[in-house]
Amino acid sequence: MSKLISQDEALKAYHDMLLIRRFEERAAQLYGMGLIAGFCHLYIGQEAVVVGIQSILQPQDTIITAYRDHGHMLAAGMDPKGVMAELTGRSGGYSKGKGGSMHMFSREKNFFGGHGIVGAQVPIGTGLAFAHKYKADKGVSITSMGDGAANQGQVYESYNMASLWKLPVVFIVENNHYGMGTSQERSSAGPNYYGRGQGWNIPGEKVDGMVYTAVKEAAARAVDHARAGKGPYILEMDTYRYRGHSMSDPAKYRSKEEVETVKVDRDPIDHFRIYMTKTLKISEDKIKKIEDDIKVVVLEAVEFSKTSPEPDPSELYTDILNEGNAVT
Amino acid sequence: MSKLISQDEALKAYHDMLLIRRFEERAAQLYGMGLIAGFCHLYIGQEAVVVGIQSILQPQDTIITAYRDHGHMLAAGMDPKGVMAELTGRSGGYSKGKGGSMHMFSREKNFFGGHGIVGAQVPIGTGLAFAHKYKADKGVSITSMGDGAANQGQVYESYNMASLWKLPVVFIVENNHYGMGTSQERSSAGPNYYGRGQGWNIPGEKVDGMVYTAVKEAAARAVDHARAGKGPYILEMDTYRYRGHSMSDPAKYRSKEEVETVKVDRDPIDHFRIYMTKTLKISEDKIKKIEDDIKVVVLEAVEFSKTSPEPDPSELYTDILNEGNAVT
Amino acid sequence: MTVEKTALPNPGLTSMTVREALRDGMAEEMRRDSTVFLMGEEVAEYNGAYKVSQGLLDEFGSKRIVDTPITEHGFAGLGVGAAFGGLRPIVEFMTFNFSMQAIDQIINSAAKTLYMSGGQMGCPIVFRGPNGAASRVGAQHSHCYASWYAHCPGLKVVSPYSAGDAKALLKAAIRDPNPVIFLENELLYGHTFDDVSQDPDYVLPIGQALIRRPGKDVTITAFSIMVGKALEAAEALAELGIDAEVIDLRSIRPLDTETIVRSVMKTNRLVSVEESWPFAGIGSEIAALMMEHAFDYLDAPVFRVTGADVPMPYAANLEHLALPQVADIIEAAKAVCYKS
Amino acid sequence: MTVEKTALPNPGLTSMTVREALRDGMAEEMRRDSTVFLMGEEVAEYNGAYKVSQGLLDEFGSKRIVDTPITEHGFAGLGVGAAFGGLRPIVEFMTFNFSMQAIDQIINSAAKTLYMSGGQMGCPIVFRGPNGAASRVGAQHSHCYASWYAHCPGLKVVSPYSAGDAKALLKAAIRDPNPVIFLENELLYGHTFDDVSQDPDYVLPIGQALIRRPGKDVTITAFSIMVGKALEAAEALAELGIDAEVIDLRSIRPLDTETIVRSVMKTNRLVSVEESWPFAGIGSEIAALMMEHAFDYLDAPVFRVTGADVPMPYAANLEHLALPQVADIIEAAKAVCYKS
Ligand SMILES: Cc1ncc(C[n+]2csc(CCOP(=O)(O)OP(=O)(O)O)c2C)c(N)n1
Ligand SMILES: Cc1ncc(C[n+]2csc(CCOP(=O)(O)OP(=O)(O)O)c2C)c(N)n1
Ligand SMILES: [Mg+2]
Ligand SMILES: [Mg+2]
Repeated sequence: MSKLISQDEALKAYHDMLLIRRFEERAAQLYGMGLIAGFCHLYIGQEAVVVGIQSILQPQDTIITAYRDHGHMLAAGMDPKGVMAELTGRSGGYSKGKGGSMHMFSREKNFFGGHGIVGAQVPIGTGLAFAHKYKADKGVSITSMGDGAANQGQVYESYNMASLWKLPVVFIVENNHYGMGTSQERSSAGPNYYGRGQGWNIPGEKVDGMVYTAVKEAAARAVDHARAGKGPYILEMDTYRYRGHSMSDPAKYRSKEEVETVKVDRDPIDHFRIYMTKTLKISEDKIKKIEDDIKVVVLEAVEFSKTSPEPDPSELYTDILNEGNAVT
Repeated sequence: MSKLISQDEALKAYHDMLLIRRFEERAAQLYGMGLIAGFCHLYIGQEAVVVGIQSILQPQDTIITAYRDHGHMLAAGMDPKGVMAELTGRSGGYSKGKGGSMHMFSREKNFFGGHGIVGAQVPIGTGLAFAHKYKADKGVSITSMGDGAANQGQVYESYNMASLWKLPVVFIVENNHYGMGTSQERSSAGPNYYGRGQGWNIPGEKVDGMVYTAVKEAAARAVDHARAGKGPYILEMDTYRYRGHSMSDPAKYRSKEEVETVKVDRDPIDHFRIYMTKTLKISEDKIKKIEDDIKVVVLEAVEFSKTSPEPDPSELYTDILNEGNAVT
Repeated sequence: MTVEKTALPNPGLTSMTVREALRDGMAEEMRRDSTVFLMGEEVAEYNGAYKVSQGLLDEFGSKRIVDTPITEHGFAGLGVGAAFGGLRPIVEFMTFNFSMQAIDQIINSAAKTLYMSGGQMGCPIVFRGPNGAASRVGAQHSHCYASWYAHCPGLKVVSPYSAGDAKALLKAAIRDPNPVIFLENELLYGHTFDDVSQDPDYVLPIGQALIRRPGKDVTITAFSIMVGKALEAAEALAELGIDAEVIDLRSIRPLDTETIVRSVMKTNRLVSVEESWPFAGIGSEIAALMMEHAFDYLDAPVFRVTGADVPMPYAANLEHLALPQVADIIEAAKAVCYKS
Repeated sequence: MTVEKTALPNPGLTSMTVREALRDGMAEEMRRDSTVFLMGEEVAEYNGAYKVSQGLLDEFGSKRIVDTPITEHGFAGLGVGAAFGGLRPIVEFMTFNFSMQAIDQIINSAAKTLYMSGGQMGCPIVFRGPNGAASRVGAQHSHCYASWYAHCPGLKVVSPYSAGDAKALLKAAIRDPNPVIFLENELLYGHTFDDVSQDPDYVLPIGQALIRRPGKDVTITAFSIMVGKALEAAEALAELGIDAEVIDLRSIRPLDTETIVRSVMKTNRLVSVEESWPFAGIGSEIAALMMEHAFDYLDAPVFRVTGADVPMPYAANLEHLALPQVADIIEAAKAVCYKS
C-alpha cells in the first residue's frame, strides 16, 4: 500500500488533473464550434499518468510524447493560454499557430513535443537521454508512447541503444488499450508491453495508470533507476481514453458499457477526490476553490485563444531555417 | 544425443557443405583476379546452417536471406554455374548479370534472394509466410538474418505480425558474432537473440550452428511447429564466419587465435567428415569421390562464369517494368 | 463536374463519390481475382480511417481485408513478400506521410527487384492512400510524394482526380504486374463525379493524360485535387478572354509527355500546377521536358504554380497561403499570356 | 586537379585526399565545440567503413565517436533528439542508401520541427556519408538522393567535389544551426586535391556555386564526382573549339541560381550533369529555373545529362552505360552548340 501523500501534494495533483480535464472539455467545444480544426486528440481519462509522473521530476528532466499531448503540456506547467491558442492556430500559441494540437513545444519547460508520427518520439526521446548523459546533467528523459506505437520497430531499436549505452530514459507505454479502432489484442502479440524489454535487459513493470499514487511510486522507482546510471526502464500504464481517438471518431469499436464501467469504477479524478476527502481529510472548501480557479483559468485560455490574432501572413516564410551559426 | 543419420543423407550433407566452401574459395580467387567486383560476402564457416535447414524442407517451402547468400543458393540446389556467372556479372548468371553477388533469385528453387539492405528480407520473408497461409499450400518460409540485422526494428514489426496472425515462418538468426567489425556484445543488448521473441509469444532456441545434425533437428522442430499452424519460431544459430565481412575487410577486430580456435575445434565440415568416417563408417573412397566431383563442378562453374558473355547492352533497359497484366 | 472522355468502350456511367469509386474498384478486382487482398491500418473493422474500404470486410472476410498494427515498415515489406509469393496485395497507407517509414521496402525491394533479378521477380503490388494536404493537419501530415516516387524507375505513379478515373485506374493498378503508387486525396474522397463506369471490365491504361477542357491560348497541367482548381481557373480565364486547355495528368510516371507537348504546340504556353514544393517537383520535370520537346513552340517560359516552399503550417490563414489557389493559377495564366 | 578559388581569405592550401579532408574537418570542429559528436555504424573502432573517421576514436574517445547498431531509423532519430537536447550530432550513414530507413526522422522530425514549433526547436545536425554509385555495388547501393532531399524545405543539401570544399563545407554544415544533408562520394574519397585550407577557422558558406572553369560557349553544371567528368569534357571540348564554363554547384539546396543564370546569360547554353535518374532530378529543376530566369538568353534548350532511368545494374558494361560518361557530356555540349 502506498504511503499517504501530503495535503499540498494532493491539492496540486488534483489541480493538475482537473485542469487537464476541464481544458480538454473546452477544447472539444471549440472544436465543435470550428475554432479548432484538423486533428485534436483528447487525453481525458488518462490524467493520472502524466500528473503522477510529473510529480517526481526534476527541472532538468525532459518530456516527450506523441500527438495526444495537451495533458503532458499542462502537467509540465505550460501556460493553458498558449496551448489553447495553438489549438486555434493563433499567433499567441506555443508554435505561433504554425504547429497545432500535435506540434507544440516548450524549451522553457523542457517539453519536447508533440509528435504526429506514431513512434517517432521514441528515438528522439532516447536522444534526449543521450544528451543528458553526454552533458552529465543528471537529467532523465521521459519518453511516452501509446500501446499502438509500442509495436513500432523504432521502439526496439531505441530499447537496444538505450540499454547498450545505459541511457537515462524511462519509456512510458500509455496503454489505453486502443490504437484508433484497434484493440491491444488485435494489434499486439504477446502478453504485455512492459515485459518486451526483457530481451534487451530492460526492467519493466505494469502500473495502474488510473491511480495517481501508483503512478507516482512506480515513476519514482523508474526515474531513480535511470538517474542512477542503471539505464532505461519501462512502465506500462494501464489506462483508458474516454473519448474517441480524435474528434472525428465515434468509437463504435467498443461498447458504451465498457467505457461507463471505467468511468464509474476507475476515474482517476473522481477517485482521487474521494481519497482527498475521505483519506486525507481535505476540506470540500479547499477542493472547491481549486475547481473554481480552474474554471477561470480555462475560460481565460478560451478567451485568449479566440482573441489572439492569426499569425501575420509573413510568418509563412519564417522559421524554415535558422540563421547564423548559433545554437538555438 | 542425435540419432544417427543415414549414409546417403550424410553424403549429401557433406557434398553440399563442401560445395559451398570450395565454390566460395574459388569466388575469392576470382575476386582477387578482378573478375568479381563490388561486394562479395563469403559464407565460409557457416555451411552447416543452411545445409542442415535445407535437409528438412519440402518443395513448397521458401527461403530468403540477406547478401551473404551463396551458401543458401547452393544448398537450395541452384546451379553453381549460374551463381558464379552472376558473381562475374555475365548474361548466364541467375540475374543475367544485373544483380551480382547480393541479388540473386530462383523462383524454380523457391529462393527469394539475396537482399542487400540489412533486415529488409525479414518482413519480406514474413510476407512469403503470409502467402503460404493465404494459399494454404502448407509451405513454410525460412527467413534468415544476421546478428547485426537482428537489432533492426522491422524484425520486431515482423515478429509481431507473424505471431498475431500465426504465420508459418521460421526466423533464423545466423549469429556469427559480428556484424562487420562490431561484435555481438557491442551491437546487441540482452543475453541472446532467440529469447527476444518472448515478448511476442514466439518460442526460440539456441542451436550449435556448426553441427549439421544439431541444426537439422532444431530446424525440424521449428518447421514442424510453423507448418502445423502454430505460428513463428526463432532459431539462433551459433556460428562463425572465417573470412572478413566482405572481400575488402581485413578483420582486425578479432584475434587470429579466435578464428583459429573455431577452425580447429568447431569446423562444420572437418567435424562432419570425422563423424562420417568414425561414426557412420563411410569409406574414404566415397568421400573422396564427392570431393573430386565437387572439384569438377566448381571448375566448370568458374569456366562458365568466365566465358559467359557480358549482358547485351540492350539489357540496360529491360526488366524495369513487366509488360501486360499477367502475374510473372 | 465534367464527364471523362476516353477512347475505350464505356457502357454507361454513373455518379458517385471518389470514396465509393475506390471501394468499388477494389471490390470488383477482389471478386475477379482471389489473390487480391487489402491490408493496412483500420481497413477492416473500422472500414477505413477515411471509410474507403467501407463494407469490404463484410464481403470478403478477414482473410482478405487485413487490419495491421501501426508498423508501416513491417507491413509494407510483408506486402512485398506476399507479392513475391504470388499474391496481389493492396497496401493502404492511412496517409502517404507514413509511407516514409516504409520507403526502403517500396524502393529497394518493390521497385528494384525485378531488375536485380534479371526479370524473375515481378512485384505486383499497389500502395495506396491519401497524399498531400488535407485540411489543417499540419506539416507532418500534408506531404505530397508525387515527385519522390516518380523519380524512381521500377514504379508507376498514378494520381487521379475524378471518381471514374479513380476507379478505372485503381483497377488497372491492381491488375498491373508492377508496383504502383496510387496517390489519392483526402479532400476529394467526398466529391461526387458522374463519370464512373459500372462495367467491371472497364479499366483505364496507366500513362494517359486527359484533356479535361480543350482550349487554345494556354495549357494548364495539373493532377489530383489541383485539376479542380485548374478547371475553375479556366472558367474564370474564359471570362477574361483567355481560352485555357486543362490537362489532367492522371499518371505521373509514366508521364504522358506527348499529350502535353501536343497541347503546347497549339497554345505555346504552359502553366504547371501542383500542391507540392517547387524544387525538383513535377513542374520542374514538365518544364525540362518542354525545353527538350517544345522549345521552339514556347512563347513564354513554363510557369510553375506550386505549394509554398515551407512545411505546411496549421493556422488557417497560413495554410491557405501555402497552397495553390485558383487566383494563383489565373495570375500565372495571365502572366504567360502576357496579360495583366 | 584544379585549385579552388574563393572570395574568402585562404591562408595557405595543402594537398590531401577527400577522405582526409573530411576527417580533418570533423576533427577541427570537434576540437572547437565539445557538443559535436560523431555516430554511425563502424565509425569508431573500425575507423569508418570507408576510413573517413580514421583516428577520431583515438583522439576523442568513445563518448564522442560512437559505434551504433545497424539501426538507421533508431540512431537517426536518436541524433535528432540529441540535437534537440543541445548537442551537435554528425550522423554517418555508411551509405546514403540506408538513409531511407531513417528518412521519416530526417524529414518529419529534423526538417519540419523548427517550423512546427514556431522557431523554438532548432535541429543542428549533419547527416553525412557516401551518396550515389560506387563501383559495381548494384541497385540497392547506388541511389543518389540529391533530388529527394533538395525537394524538402527545412534542410540544406550539400555535395562537394574537391577535398578543400569537402572540408570547408563540412565544417560549415557542422556549425550550421539547421539539419544539413552532406552527400559525399565513395569514389572521390581517394582523390587528392591541393585546395585544402589548414586554417581551422576557414569555412565556406553553404549556398555558393563555384565556377571551376570559366568559358564562354556553353555552361556545364555538375556536382560531386560529375564535376570531374565535366572538367574532363571541357578539356576535350576546348580542342573542338568549344569553350565550356564548368560550374560546381556544391550546394543543391539552397541552389546558387544566380551564378548559373549569370553564366547562361553569357554562354546562352546549358548542359546539366548528374548521375541520378532524370525524372524530377536536379537537371529538371535547373531547366525550370532557366525557363524562369534566363528564358530569353537561351539559344538552345537546356540539355540534361543524367544516369539512365534504370536501377543500377551490376554488370561492368551495363554499369558503365548507366552512368553519365565524359563522352555523353561532350555530345550534349556539342548538341546545344548545334555542332555535330
Ligand atoms: C507512422 C504513423 N502511422 C499511422 C499514423 C496514424 N495514427 C495516428 S494515431 C494512431 C493510433 C495510435 O495509437 P496508440 O499508439 O495506442 O496511441 P493513442 O492514440 O491510443 O494515444 C494512428 C494509427 C501516424 N500518425 N503515424
Ligand atoms: C540498412 C543497412 N545498413 C547498413 C548496411 C551495411 N552493412 C552491410 S552488411 C552489414 C553487417 C551485417 O551484419 P550481420 O547482420 O551480423 O550479418 P553478417 O554480415 O554477419 O552475415 C552492414 C552494416 C546495409 N547493407 N543495410
Ligand atoms: Mg492507445
Ligand atoms: Mg553477423
